[in-house]
This record gives sequence, C-alpha cells and structure tokens, in this order.
Amino acid sequence: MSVERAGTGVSTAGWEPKIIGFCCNWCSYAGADLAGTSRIPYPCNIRIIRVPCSGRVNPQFVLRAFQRGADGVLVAGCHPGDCHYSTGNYFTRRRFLLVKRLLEYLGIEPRRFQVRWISGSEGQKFADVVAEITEQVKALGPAKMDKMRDVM
Amino acid sequence: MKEKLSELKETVARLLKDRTVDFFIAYQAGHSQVEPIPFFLTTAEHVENLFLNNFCAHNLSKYLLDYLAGDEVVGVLAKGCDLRALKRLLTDHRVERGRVFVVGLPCIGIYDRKKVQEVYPAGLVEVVEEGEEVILRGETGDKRVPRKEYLLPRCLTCPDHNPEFYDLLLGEKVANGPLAEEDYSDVRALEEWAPGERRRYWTRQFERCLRCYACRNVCPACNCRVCCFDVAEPRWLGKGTSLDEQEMFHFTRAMHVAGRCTGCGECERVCPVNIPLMKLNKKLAKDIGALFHVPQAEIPTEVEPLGQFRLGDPDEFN
Amino acid sequence: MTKVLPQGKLKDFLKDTMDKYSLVAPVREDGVVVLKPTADPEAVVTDYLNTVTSPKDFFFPQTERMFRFQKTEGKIRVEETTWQGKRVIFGVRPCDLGSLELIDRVFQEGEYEETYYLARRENTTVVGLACSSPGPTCFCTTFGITPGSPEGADLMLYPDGEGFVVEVLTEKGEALAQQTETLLEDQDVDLAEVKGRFEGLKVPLGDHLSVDGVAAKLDGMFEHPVWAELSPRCLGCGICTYLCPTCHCFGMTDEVRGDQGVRLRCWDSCQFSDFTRMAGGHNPRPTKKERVRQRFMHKLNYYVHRFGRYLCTGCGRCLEKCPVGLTMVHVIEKVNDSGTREVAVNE
Amino acid sequence: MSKNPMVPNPATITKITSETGSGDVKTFRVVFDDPSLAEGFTYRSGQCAMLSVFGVGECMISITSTPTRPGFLEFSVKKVGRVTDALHEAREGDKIGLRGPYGNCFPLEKMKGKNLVFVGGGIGLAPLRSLINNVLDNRKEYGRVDIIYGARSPQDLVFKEELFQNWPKYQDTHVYVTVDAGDEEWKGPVGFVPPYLEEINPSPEGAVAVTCGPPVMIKFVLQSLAKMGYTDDQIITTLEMKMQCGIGKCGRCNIGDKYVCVDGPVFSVDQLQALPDEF
Repeated sequence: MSVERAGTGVSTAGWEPKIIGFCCNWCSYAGADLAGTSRIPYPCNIRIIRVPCSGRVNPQFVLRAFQRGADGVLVAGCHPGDCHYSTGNYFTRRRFLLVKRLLEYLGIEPRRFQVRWISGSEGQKFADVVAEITEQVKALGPAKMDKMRDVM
Repeated sequence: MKEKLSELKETVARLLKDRTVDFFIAYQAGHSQVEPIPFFLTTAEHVENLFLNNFCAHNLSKYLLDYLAGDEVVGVLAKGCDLRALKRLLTDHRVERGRVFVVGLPCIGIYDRKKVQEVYPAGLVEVVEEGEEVILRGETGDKRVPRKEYLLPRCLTCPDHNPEFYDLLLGEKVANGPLAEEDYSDVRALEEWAPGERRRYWTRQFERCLRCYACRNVCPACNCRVCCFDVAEPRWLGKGTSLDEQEMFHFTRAMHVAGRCTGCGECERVCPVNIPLMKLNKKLAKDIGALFHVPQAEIPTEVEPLGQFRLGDPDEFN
Repeated sequence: MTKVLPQGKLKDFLKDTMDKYSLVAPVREDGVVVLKPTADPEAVVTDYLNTVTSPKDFFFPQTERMFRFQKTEGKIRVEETTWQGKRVIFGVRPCDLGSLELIDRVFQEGEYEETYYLARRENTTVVGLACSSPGPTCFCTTFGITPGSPEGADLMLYPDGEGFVVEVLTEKGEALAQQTETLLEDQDVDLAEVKGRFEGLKVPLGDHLSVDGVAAKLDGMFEHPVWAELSPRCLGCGICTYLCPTCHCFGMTDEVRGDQGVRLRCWDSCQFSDFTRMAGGHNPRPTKKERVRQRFMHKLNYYVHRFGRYLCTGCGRCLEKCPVGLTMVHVIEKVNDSGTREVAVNE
Repeated sequence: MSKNPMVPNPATITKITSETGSGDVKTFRVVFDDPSLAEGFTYRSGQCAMLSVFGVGECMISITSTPTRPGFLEFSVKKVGRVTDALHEAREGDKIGLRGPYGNCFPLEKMKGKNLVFVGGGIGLAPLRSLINNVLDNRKEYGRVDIIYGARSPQDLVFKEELFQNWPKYQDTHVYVTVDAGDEEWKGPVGFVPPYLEEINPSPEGAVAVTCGPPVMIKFVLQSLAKMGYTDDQIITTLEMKMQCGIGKCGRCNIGDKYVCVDGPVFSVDQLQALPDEF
C-alpha cells in the first residue's frame, strides 16, 4: 500500500537534465580531469561521483539516483583488461549487463542508463560521451520516476 | 504421495528414537486438505500427526537457518525442489551437511492451492491423479481437470522429480524429466510491451506491495546473516512505503538473488497480494542463461554467475 | 418504508458519491480484490468474500506523514500535516466494520489521542456491505459479530434480491443518503426481517469455535509450552499483522533531503526481529517464540484486560494468507485444548 | 504546545557537559524555544521525554534535572545508537525537538519521612539524579539518605561533582561509590554494586530503596535487598524498553498489558512480580 501523493505535474520549460556519473577513480575520473585540463568543453549536466572502481557501483545506487531526481545515469570505468584492481570491471560488466536489462524490463527508457569504458587518456571520449548522453536524455525529456512519488 | 505416509511415519519414528536426528521437520494437517503446514517433531509420538499429500509445497530446508547456533542434527523431508534449496544453503556455506539428515521424497508435482480453490473453495477431500488428468474429489462431487493446469508453476519445468541427494529415500524413484520446457514465454511477452506499458504494469504491482517480507523470509537464496533491509545504518531502504521504496525493495531483492535463485517460486506462492515475483526472477535467469550460458537448471552453481566472469563475456558498453 | 438501492443503480450511487467525496472501493487487480482509491465506478466489484487488504489502511495508513521540518540557519520549523478530505469507503464487511471500533479504542482512549487517525475517521463515511455467503475461513460469530452486523458503519447495505436494502446508522450516513437520495427507492421492505436473515446466516467455522474463557485461561499460559510448539514454523514475515484489520502497531522514521524532511508514522510488526530491539542490543523478545506469543497474547489477553474485548473480529485473513497456518483459529483451538500452566508443569 | 502529542516542540541545547572519561555520556541542558512552554512545562522526577534529532529520529530519555530547579531540562545520554550518536554530535546552540513528559513518576508522597536508599549503576544514575536532587531540595521532609553508586571504572562514573562534592554536604546524606575495576588514581572501593550494598547494609526499617541500572545489576540488587530484609513494596525501580510513540499506542514497550511509557517506567517490585518475565 502506498502513501498518498499529490499528482504534481512536471514542467519542462527551461528544464536541463540532471545526469549522475559514477566514475572510477583510476580511469574515467582521470579522463574527466583530462577533459578539464585540456579545455575540452562538455555539458555541465553531469554530476560526477568518484568511486574507487566501477565494481564499487551497487545497482541500488543507480535506481536511487533515478528516484531522487536524476534523468540519466552513467557508470564509467576502465576498459576491460585495464582495471587498476585487475578484474573489477569484468564483474561490473556482468552485473550491469543484467541491471541494464532489468531496468528496461521495469519500464525505464534504456538510453537513460549507460555504461562506458573511458580511460585516463580519453579526455575527448569523456566529453563526447557526456555530450551524447546529455543530448539523448534531453530528447527523452524529464524522467518520470522522480520526486513526485517520493515519501517526501 | 499420500501412500508414502505410513513409510514416512515409520522412518521418522525410527530416526527420532535412535537419535539419528534431534528433531524432524515435515508436514502436519492444516486448516484444510489444500493447506498442509510445517511440523516440527521432537518425539516419536508426534508421528501420528504427520501428514502428506500433493499440496505439501513448503520448502522446509529454509528452517535450518533457525538452528545454526546449536549442534542438533536436524532431519528434514525434502522434495527435489527443496533439495535444490538445501543445496543453495550448503553452497553458500550457511548450513553444514553433517547437521542435516535428508529424507528424500520423490515427487511428480504439487498442486496450486489457489487454482484448486477456484474450483473448490472448500470441501476438497482428495486429489486423484489419472495420467494427464486429475480428479478433484470434493464433498459435492468429482471434477476432472487437466493436471498440468493445476500444478504449481515450478512443477511444470521441474528437472528434479527425485532429490539429487539424500540420506534416505522414501519409496521408489519416479520417472524424471520436466513436463514442459522453460521457454520464458511470460517474460518474453512482457518484454514485447512498450516501455510505458511495462512501467504502468510494474507500478501497479509494486504499489500493491505491503513490504511484509514474506517473499524474502521464505526464499532459500535470501540467507544472509543480516539482511540489508534490516540494518539501520546504512539505511538502504526506508521504513516508509512509497512507490520508490517498494521498487527499491523489489529491484534489490531480485538483484540479490540473481544467479542464485533456485526457481522454486516460493516467493510468489506466499505473496499475499499476488505480486508476480517470478517474472522478475525469471527475467534475470533468462538473461543469465543467454549472456553467461548458465541455465536455471544448473543453479546453484559452485561459484555464482555474478561472482565470476569470462574474458569473452559479451561487451556492449564500449 | 425502507430505502432500497436497486442493483442497476449501484454505479450511479458511486458516481453521485464521487460528486462530494473521494471514493475508496474494492477493485479486482491481478487476481486479488483490494480496497483502493478509485474514480471509476465500473471497476468497483461486490462479488468478493472480503478484500485482501483491510480498510485500516485508510484510517491508519501504512505510511502517514506526521509533520515536515525545515532547518534553516540556527532555526528549525516544524509544520504539522493534517489529512484533508471527505471520503467514502464502500463495501466494508461486518468483520472489518467491527475492527474499526477496536482500533478506535486504542487511538481515542487514554490520556492522549492519536489525532491523525481521528482526523481520517471523522472525515470518512463507511458504507458497510452485509455478507450473503460467509466463506470457509470466516469466523466472525466467534467474536459476536454476524454476517449482518452493521456496528461501525455509517450506512449499511444488505444485498436483497435485485438490490441493496439501506440502513442509515449515523449522521454521516444520513448525509450520504441525502447525497444519493434520487437513487434510493422507498419500498415496502421489513428492514428488521432482512437484518435478521443475515444475522442468522451460518458461519461454519465461527459457529463451532468459542473463545469463552480464553482470555482468563491465557492469564496463566505465558510460560506454557504451546508457544514453543507453535512458533518454530513462523516465517517471521508481516503478512498476519499487515493484513489483520485490528493490528495497529507502528513505528516512526525520518526522511531527509538536504535541510528539510518529514517524519513518517509507518506500520510495524511485532513479528519482525527488530521490533523491540533496543539501541544497545538488548531485545526483550529475542526469538520467534516471544514474538508469536506477543501477537496472540495481545489479541486474546492484553487487549481484553485493557479494553474488555478481544482484538480479533474473525475476518479470516490470517487463515487465508498465513503461509504456515499460524492462525488465530489454530491458536484458540490450542488454548481451548491445553491445560493451564499448573497442569502443564505436572505433566 | 500542539494539541497533537506526536509533534515535537523545538528546543535549544544551552549547555553540554561530558560526564565520563571517554565522553560516551553527555548531559544536555535544553530550553524550549517557545517561552510559554519554557515557563509552563511541568514534570515530576522519574518521568521521561522524547528527544528528536530532526532527520535522524527520536529516543526516549529520562529527565535527569529536578522540577525543584526550574528553567531548563537536563538529559544524560549514553552514546549507543543512531539517535544518541547524532545527539552526541550536537553543539551548544543546536536545535532539537522535545515532547513529553511521559510516564509515571517516583512516589514522592510515599517516600516522605522515610529513610531513602538509592542504588544506581552506570548511566542508571540519570533518573535517580532527578529524584535525589528533588529530595535534597526538600531535605527536611525525608529521613537518612544513602546513595550507593557504581560504574565499570572511575572513567565511567557520571555526575562526579554531585557525587563527591555536592551531595555529601547535605545533612545525614551518605554517598558510597564503587567501581568494578579501579585504576592507579582510584582510592575508593572496588567491586560490584550488590555486594557493596550488602556491606553497607542500610536498615530496611522505615526505608524505601530505589534502584536503577543495567538489567543484570538490578536483578542482583533486588536479591541483595531481599536478603537484607526489604519487602517487595519497599523497593522501587525504573525500566527501560524500546519506545517510539511515548503515548501507549505504538505497541512495543508493553510487558503483558502494561505499557512502560504510560504505566511505567517506575514500578515497585511487587508490581513487577505481577508482570510476565519479558523485559
């Protein structure tokens, strides 16, 4: 049984998507850094959360991000084979192959959740990925699973 | 199955008398024929109240988790499906094999109480199997129905009519082999829907959820020492019930048993509000089969599918 | 003359109700009948034994927002939330009507009132629906309730031939009758006769189950072996307490986003292991035995001492839904069959 | 105050005192923000109040100040869980929520003219402190006062200033302090409270004993008192249970049909004997 909620509409006027990026400390976060120091512009819609390894990303983090207002979620880690901890991202890959399918099964638009491999030298790729996701999520509009249905 | 009752009584009485087991978990009669209930026997005198018929659905091996602290040897009656559940607990190193005495029970299928009660809300006397058909014998007469339609879903695709291992087998082994191939047709059907339709479907299911945790408590794969939903800190899940908390619960539960679910469907059977939990579990089982080549029938595996990897796993993330 | 709502006018009755009230009614959803807010009279059903969830959710919701708080520099602002609305709950069975009166006592009596519950109670009109055919799990008569008992309803409907005989019981019921008066026909029906027919209906299980003396017997059964015998099969889930129309235990929890938050009052269950666990780790009810005992002692003994009635109305939900048959009927039978403590010690 | 008993009233922490060596017990002095409440809030020794840390939760804490010294409330809180951890993070000037007072109180009327024996252990001295100061503020109305208190170590003793300086100054008031294990500086007695109590052996004649402490200490103190000749109606204790509503509704602090939050927390031992053994 659910708590009663007021049916508040979401206005899209002036809306900018919020995208949460879980970036592995060793590759993708460094990639983001490189994009910055190289002055490569990318959309400011992404909010980066640094994690020690993409394997640290619990599937619950992803769903919670959506529930608390994210319009898109990116998990970014080292390329397979390059993990700082040797094998962390292989587990990530297995896990998120499933999570991606499960989220889609639950009715969440698949392009809102993406996993990418971005190395520390791929500043340009980081910027491109962020631009691409931002573009895609913008086209999709605000995620419906938002604060409306929160207990708050 | 009923015909094995006297053999069961003798066996359990003997095991209790010669102290092979300290107590034994089997079934007793419930409120009606269709709802036998778990029974904890501590003395041989209790065997008079033993009960057995083809509605004995409960997986009794989950109760072993309640006795981890002691040193009793627990006897347990196990069908093929229950044995897989026990294997889950053994594989997860939660239960020691030496502390369980398994009395195996060959089984050709358990009937779904809900479906039978649609025909006979009350007054069912017995169920008689006749090949592909089954006679529901009630106080108000007989009804002949196709057997497959009245079995529990898990029994249709059951690969283990005989328990894989046991300390003692009750009666003779039965012919093995599933009645139907698992084709995941219900999962595939849902996958065909438009995302918005699926969203509405799951929203309706999750909004009905009471968060009574029966699905978790009955699940043999949910055997953590402390469940993440029971810890105060960090708070993975709030006590409040809103759609997002309900969805977080179901998503997390499904992911935590992904690759570990034995497919028994007890979660769905005990759900008081008919949430199709197996549609989540099966979705994951289907994808695990397709992506990592671990079919449901091989679970529990020594190392769970999400606890391992292959270099050649599919990579669509680039 | 007695007011009668013709069967064919039921949908209009619900429609007219919705002009002035929000409607909660039984709706069939994925194979179960649940009580839920609905705006579609076509979706409302009347062919159910009882709804799987009880009406308590609309007076004592599973999650109630108690207040909001906002932290600002050196200040805290607390803003109480109160439920606003006018609601009709349609189709409540006599057992569930009776349960409302039992919860009323807990939340009304004593030094303090539970204002959230009372606000909802005051602003909700309850339409009862008498039972034409009690089911195999019904045992309302054990607790003095009959398939026709209207106590707890504001307006009662008795299915009779091609319609529902209407009994107005309270001012709120009268207001609803006014609201729908164009649909109610005055017919030459003897209300007392109709009621009598429902009151006399057989309730097989309830008619044979007696609670006479159970409370007194339980006074001496706290240490009785029956609890250790019954409890091992409990799954420790919350089905019984959450579906039970009379269970009313709750807990409180805070949710925060940034510098604002809410405090929620949520259902809680005495069957959960953390229900009485204290911060330091001590738990006065550490195992299933104590927890199962608490549930049944509360219903069959403690509540009786406090309020003079049993905290059960025989709705049968625990019989229908408890996966392991740890039901009120089973326990009452056990208590009836067992000796008192003294006898047990001598055994 | 709001008509709704579940809504806490904002209050300010005006003073924080660390009681123990490790700092795991702190005493918070709290004043209601609403001046009419600050003036008008009345309570009796033995009662509790519900403290809210907004965003974390609530916990029931006994009021350790005495109504004979109005103007503020004091709570001594041991750090044991989520809410108490958060309270310990608080600083002077921080806002908390407060509702109450809840529960019954010590039977002061019954204690007048009697000799009083207070037996406390650890943080269990907190509810007794309210009563002791209440008694000492009306010193003439009571007979001899014996205060027997123990803690695990000298570091764990609470209210040290009152124990060693203030209380012994009152007429015919005797304070005995023991620790389970001493340290280099500790010159006082070493040992558990119950045997120490038997050693001091205050006469049961015309006396009332009040005890509070960890459950296991209470258990043995009750045995000692019985051995010393105290009858069940001469012994008073206070209980602790998990509480959430404080108003007898939420259903978790009951012992049998008694709710500790409204029927307790103060019980005489003969009352306790009538309750099931589940606390």
